[in-house]
Amino acid sequence: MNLERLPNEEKLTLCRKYYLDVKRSALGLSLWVAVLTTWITIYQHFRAEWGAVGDYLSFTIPLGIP
Amino acid sequence: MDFTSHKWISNLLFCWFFIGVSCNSVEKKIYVKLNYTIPCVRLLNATHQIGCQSSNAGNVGVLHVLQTEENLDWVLRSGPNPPYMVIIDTPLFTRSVMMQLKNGSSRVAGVAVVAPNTNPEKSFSPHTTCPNQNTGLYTETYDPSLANCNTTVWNPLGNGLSYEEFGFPIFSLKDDNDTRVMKQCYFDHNQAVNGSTQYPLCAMELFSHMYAVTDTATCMRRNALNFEAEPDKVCDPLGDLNIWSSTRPINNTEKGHKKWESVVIAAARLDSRSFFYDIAPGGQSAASGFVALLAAAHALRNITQETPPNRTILYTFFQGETFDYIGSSRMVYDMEQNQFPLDLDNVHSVVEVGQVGLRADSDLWLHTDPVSRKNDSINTEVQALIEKLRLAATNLSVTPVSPSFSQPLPPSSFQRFLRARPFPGVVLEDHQSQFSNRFYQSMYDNNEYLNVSYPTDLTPDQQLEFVTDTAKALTDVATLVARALYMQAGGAEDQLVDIKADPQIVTRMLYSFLVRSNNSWFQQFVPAEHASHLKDRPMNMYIGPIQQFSEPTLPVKYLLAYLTGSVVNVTQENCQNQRQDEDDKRNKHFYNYFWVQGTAPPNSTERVGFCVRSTVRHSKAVSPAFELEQYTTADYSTWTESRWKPITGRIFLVASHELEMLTLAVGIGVLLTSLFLTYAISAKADILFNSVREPTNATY
Amino acid sequence: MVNNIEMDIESNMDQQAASMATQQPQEAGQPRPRSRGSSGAEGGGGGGGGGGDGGGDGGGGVGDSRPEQNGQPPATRAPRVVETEEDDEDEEMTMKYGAKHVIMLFVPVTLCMVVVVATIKSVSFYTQNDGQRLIYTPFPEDTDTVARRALHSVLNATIMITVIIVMTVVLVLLYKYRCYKVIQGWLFLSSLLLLFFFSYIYLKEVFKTYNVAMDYFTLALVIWNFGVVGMMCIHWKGPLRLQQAYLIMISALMALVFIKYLPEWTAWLILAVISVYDLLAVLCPKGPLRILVETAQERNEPIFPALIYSSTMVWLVNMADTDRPNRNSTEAAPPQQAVTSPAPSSPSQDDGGFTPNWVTQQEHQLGTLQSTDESRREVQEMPSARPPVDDDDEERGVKLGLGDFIFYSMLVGKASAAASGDWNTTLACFVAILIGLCLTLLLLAIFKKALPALPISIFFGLVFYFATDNLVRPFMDKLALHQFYI
Amino acid sequence: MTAAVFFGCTFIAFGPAIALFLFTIAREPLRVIFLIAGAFFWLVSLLLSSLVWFISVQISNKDSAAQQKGLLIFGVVLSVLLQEVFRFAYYKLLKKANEGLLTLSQEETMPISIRQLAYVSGLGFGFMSGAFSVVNILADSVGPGTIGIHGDSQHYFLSSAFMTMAIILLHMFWGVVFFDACEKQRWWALAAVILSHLLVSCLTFQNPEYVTSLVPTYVVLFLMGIWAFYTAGGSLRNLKLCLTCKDKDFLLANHRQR
Repeated sequence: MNLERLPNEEKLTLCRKYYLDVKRSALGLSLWVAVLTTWITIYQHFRAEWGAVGDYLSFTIPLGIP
Repeated sequence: MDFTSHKWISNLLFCWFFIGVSCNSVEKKIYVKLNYTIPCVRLLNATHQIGCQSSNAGNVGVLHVLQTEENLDWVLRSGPNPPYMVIIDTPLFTRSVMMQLKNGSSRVAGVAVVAPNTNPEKSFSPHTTCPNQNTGLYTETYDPSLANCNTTVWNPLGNGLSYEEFGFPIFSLKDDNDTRVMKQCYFDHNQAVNGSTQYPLCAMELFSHMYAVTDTATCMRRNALNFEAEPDKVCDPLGDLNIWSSTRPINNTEKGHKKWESVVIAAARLDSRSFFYDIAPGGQSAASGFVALLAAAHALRNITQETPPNRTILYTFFQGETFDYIGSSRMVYDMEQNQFPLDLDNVHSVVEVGQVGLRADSDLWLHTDPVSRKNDSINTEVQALIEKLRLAATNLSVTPVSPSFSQPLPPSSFQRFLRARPFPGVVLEDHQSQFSNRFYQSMYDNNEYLNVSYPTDLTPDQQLEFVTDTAKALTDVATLVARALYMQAGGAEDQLVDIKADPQIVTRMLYSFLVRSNNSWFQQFVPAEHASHLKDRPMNMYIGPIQQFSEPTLPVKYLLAYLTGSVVNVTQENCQNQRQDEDDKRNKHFYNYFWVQGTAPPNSTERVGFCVRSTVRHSKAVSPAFELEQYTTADYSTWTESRWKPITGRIFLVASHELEMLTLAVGIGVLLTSLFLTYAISAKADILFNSVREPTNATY
Repeated sequence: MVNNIEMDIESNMDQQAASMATQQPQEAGQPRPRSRGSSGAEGGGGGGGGGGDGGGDGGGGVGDSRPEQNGQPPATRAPRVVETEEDDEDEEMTMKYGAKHVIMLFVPVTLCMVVVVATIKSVSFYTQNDGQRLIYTPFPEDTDTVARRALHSVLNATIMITVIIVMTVVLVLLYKYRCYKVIQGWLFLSSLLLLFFFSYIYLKEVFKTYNVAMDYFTLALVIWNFGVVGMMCIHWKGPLRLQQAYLIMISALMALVFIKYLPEWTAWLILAVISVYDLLAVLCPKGPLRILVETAQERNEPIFPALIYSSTMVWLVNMADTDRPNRNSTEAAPPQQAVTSPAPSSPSQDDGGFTPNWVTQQEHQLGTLQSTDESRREVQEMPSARPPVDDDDEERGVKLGLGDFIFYSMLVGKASAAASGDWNTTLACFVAILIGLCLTLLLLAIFKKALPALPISIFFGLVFYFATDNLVRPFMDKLALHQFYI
Repeated sequence: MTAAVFFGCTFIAFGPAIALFLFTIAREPLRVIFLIAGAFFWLVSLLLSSLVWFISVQISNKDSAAQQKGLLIFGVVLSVLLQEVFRFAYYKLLKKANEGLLTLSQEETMPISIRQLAYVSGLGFGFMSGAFSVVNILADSVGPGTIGIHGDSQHYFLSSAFMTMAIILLHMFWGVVFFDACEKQRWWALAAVILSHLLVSCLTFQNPEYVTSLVPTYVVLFLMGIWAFYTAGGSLRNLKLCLTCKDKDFLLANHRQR
């Protein structure tokens, strides 16, 4: 689709649509990054204290480190 | 120079290049591998972990030979290049030194103890002062005054090092070529000349990374989590086999109570341990006991077949007694659960042979339990037993003596039986109160300590036959035990005179267990497939995890069969199928048939095997805690051994931090200048190289 | 896994059609006597070979690659940025342009090898032999005598090769009788397996090596994202670089699985035998791969995406494209329509430096090199299903089957794992394989016939592996000992 | 820790080579191919020489150290000669390839000049030679230890790195001079290249004393550098122009010719 032949306002709506998408995906990304980092820090820090629960949660359990 | 900051990068790089790098020539220029490395390994129980641990990529430390205890200051405070790998000679391997090192552990990368070739004069016992505390009979509930060794401290010399937890690896090095190279390297490079050391310094790296952490419950749970995948297991329960046999055949397939069967248990322990993993000679603490009992069993073989007494004598050899009575607690548990061919009602009385190897004079102490003797019937039975022991000692150089009435039993398997219900019983020991064994559960409790030593000019086979004094003393004990057992089983007194232990057998056994098991006598009565397990070094009595057999277990089994069983004329095929002949279905319940190698007749090399029929059986010696899966119980032993990455050690030189940084700086400098130069030249290439002849865009 | 680089006959014919069409305007424009030496420049790319699934990796779907030919001669092309220098002296175009395609193959092959060697060197799981083996190689190699071990490896290799042949034949039959759904499903499943299960194992081993604690949630998230994006990129459309990255990753994972589970001698034998099979399957007329390729060309359908690494975009994701004649989308989405047979000659050709004029001129000069004239002529009469190609937004790249990647990295991986960790052997095998690839592309450019990518490289690789491991390593070791330099 | 030694030595050994590769070769696909082909030729020459050495070691008795050392020296000399033979073979191949290219494409200019080929093949030879001699040493330098426990000198890694850098640059210069000598049939120049290569290799025989082996090597490197500079068409005047940056106009005038 080449953009030249499009009327201006249609171009505008397109830009607006895209911009909205970009904003939403940026928001999603930052959200996910926040969730992940907090969860990973909590998990790495408290895995030992959680004991059995920590072990059941863990996909790989480090050897030799509590 | 601080190693930790670069730890991560070098770990990553280290893995990149280390995997699979075999010994190419450059590596031989850098590293000297230690080949005789005995590590201290991690053991866990219901509450905590003991032993040593190294980091995942091994601990690296600059070598430092400790001269005196004050010299520790160099390691813990003033030394310029921590962390240190401390080399200790045996006299300095004490609790005070080790606890100081333990507390300064950020500056200590590891410890290497140089084991001397001869036993030290000073006593050394890494065990606790009150062995198997709270797991025997005397718990708070049983009798508060006797609990926790309140009345008698059995092992006062014990410094409890074996039960400490260390954050760095501790290796034992034999005083051989490796140790000389290490010390030479230290004196060449690390010798602090007027307080300062210059690079390169001699360093050592020890790998002994243990997988299990915290306690048994955690590591068993993590085992289960890995869907029982064998290679991913983190720790293994300690366990092995109890060996038992009876003078009268007992139906082994029917478990539970046997009517009209009354049994006198003759017990001894089979295992021992030390601070380090692979050495546990256990001369006095284990071998003296079970050798005496084996000799007694041999002495009673003929008499019990000709004039069998009305009660049966049950010879039991318990494994894992060092780790909270694993074997005996399991046999009592099996008896209670009717998993054993007998049950507790069948047991009449117990005679246990403890540490009997170091009798300074002719005294042999008969320990009994004061609490159960408060019951009159038990007390009379015990009195009778003591009387029989005294009678058995006539014209023997052994005089049985009773310690004070109120003294509790020493750590012995009999305690586990008493914990189930009161039995009459005696524990024979060579000490009145504290152990006479100055090296209790240590690497020095060996043949030299029991002075099982031979004149130098004897060949190994002559040494096998040479009867040492220890052997004579032990033979008397064995004879006493045999006679007492015969009388206790209801045998007539007039037979006593011809019950006599054979000193020749005793000395051969001592030689085989404490000096070299791979000898002509032992090879005889061992099946061919087991012959390869016999070693040319003293036996390692450590019980080890359940998958491996502890070294003494099978030899004792075949020796007991050979000493108490009889040679039968059965073909190899039948013998190995546990039957007298093709249609014999009954005998396999009562007897056990072993096809053994036998000896080679003088003219040929081929060994002529033969079949030995005996009542020797084995039963599982794994703590009931692992059957019940109660890993935090206090009733049963919960000891597990961690698994570990391959254990190695190596020595090498370490360059100075400044030289390394200089190399890096020069490298970066060279890179930057060459980048700049190349950019400049390639930018100006056409001017530099524009000779008229060839107008090409040669870049250089 | 069959790989071949084949001068796509049909694409040539299609080429002819296209060039015929474009010829006229050219005549009008006073044709410049321009010819382009095919020279050493290697256009075209390896192709074929399928990144079969983990188990029966016989997904020998042939994706032959054809010499990349531009849709039309550059001169009349719309101004478009060509990576090579812009100067319009096109006499150097061929050499540089051909070489660019070779480099476009070197980079992914090198990346795949680097990933495999880095993993082998750091994650010890892939080098330790804990007894598990693929069901195709049931015979253990830890036997006592050497003869028995050799026998076992031979048996393993024959079983493995028969499995591959059977899989290829099945694929050919499926393809011949147009059951594309089955093939599509099969490839879908194999990439699913690769992207989810093998990456799961890979991550598990990496975490274990570096002793890292990882929980199931993060892991699930990571693997889900990795897998889904991978499936989208491979089976649907996605950014080119991402698709290429995914194809490299699944090849590396596949190679690692082979390195882990194939015993050593069996692995070397399989490499040798697979190269020979590859040669036969492509060159002799009844070879399964050849039949597959020919039927693909007749039906004018691109090869299945999961089997081909393409250095340029076969299609372009342009969301905004609504009103344009969706020729681009039809050709943009051949992969979904399973109906389009994996004919290698998708209409948008990329001549990789061999402009139609050049091709026609070659024809006259060297005579028709392709198979037979009759088949070409009757195809030309066929009304061309699509209008002459006037695609201007992507340039045909070089194609190489995933099988090549897998077996190249397997060889280098095995070399770095087995040769007692000697980096020289790995280096030697790496250079040998690159040179083999170069030669294969050169031969392709010269013969313009379907050539398998495996034999030359693997032959060089094997020769260099055994020579370096046994001869050079002791020599260099001694030199390093005395610090002599040659 | 010795991660620093690893990176330091890698940068020293391969710094110039990486820089040259990045700035002059990476952008040209054709040069990359010829670089790898050069590396391949060096590899084949090494293969042959180690085969001969291997056979000679098998037939000799392995325990006499002196004989083994002698064989090693023979191996080194043989491999140096084989490298030069293969350089010549590579030259011949490139010439034939270029002619083939010319006849095929009837163009007057070749896409890549002989001088560039010389430079690229020299760098290919150097890369491979440097990599083969130092990559295992670098792999060992990652470990915590350094050389010296058996009394070897402590500067093993550093000297190896500098030696490798010299060898790589020398191979490049030899390539340029060698190809130029072949072009102009100046056989004495050819002999000079072979002799200097032999000289450098023989210098490394007395290697535990690094000064007496590294310094002469760098002198040879410097001389070869100058010679290559002149054969590559450079001259003192150009150099002066370049350094005094009065070359703006000169550059433009020259552009059209490129």
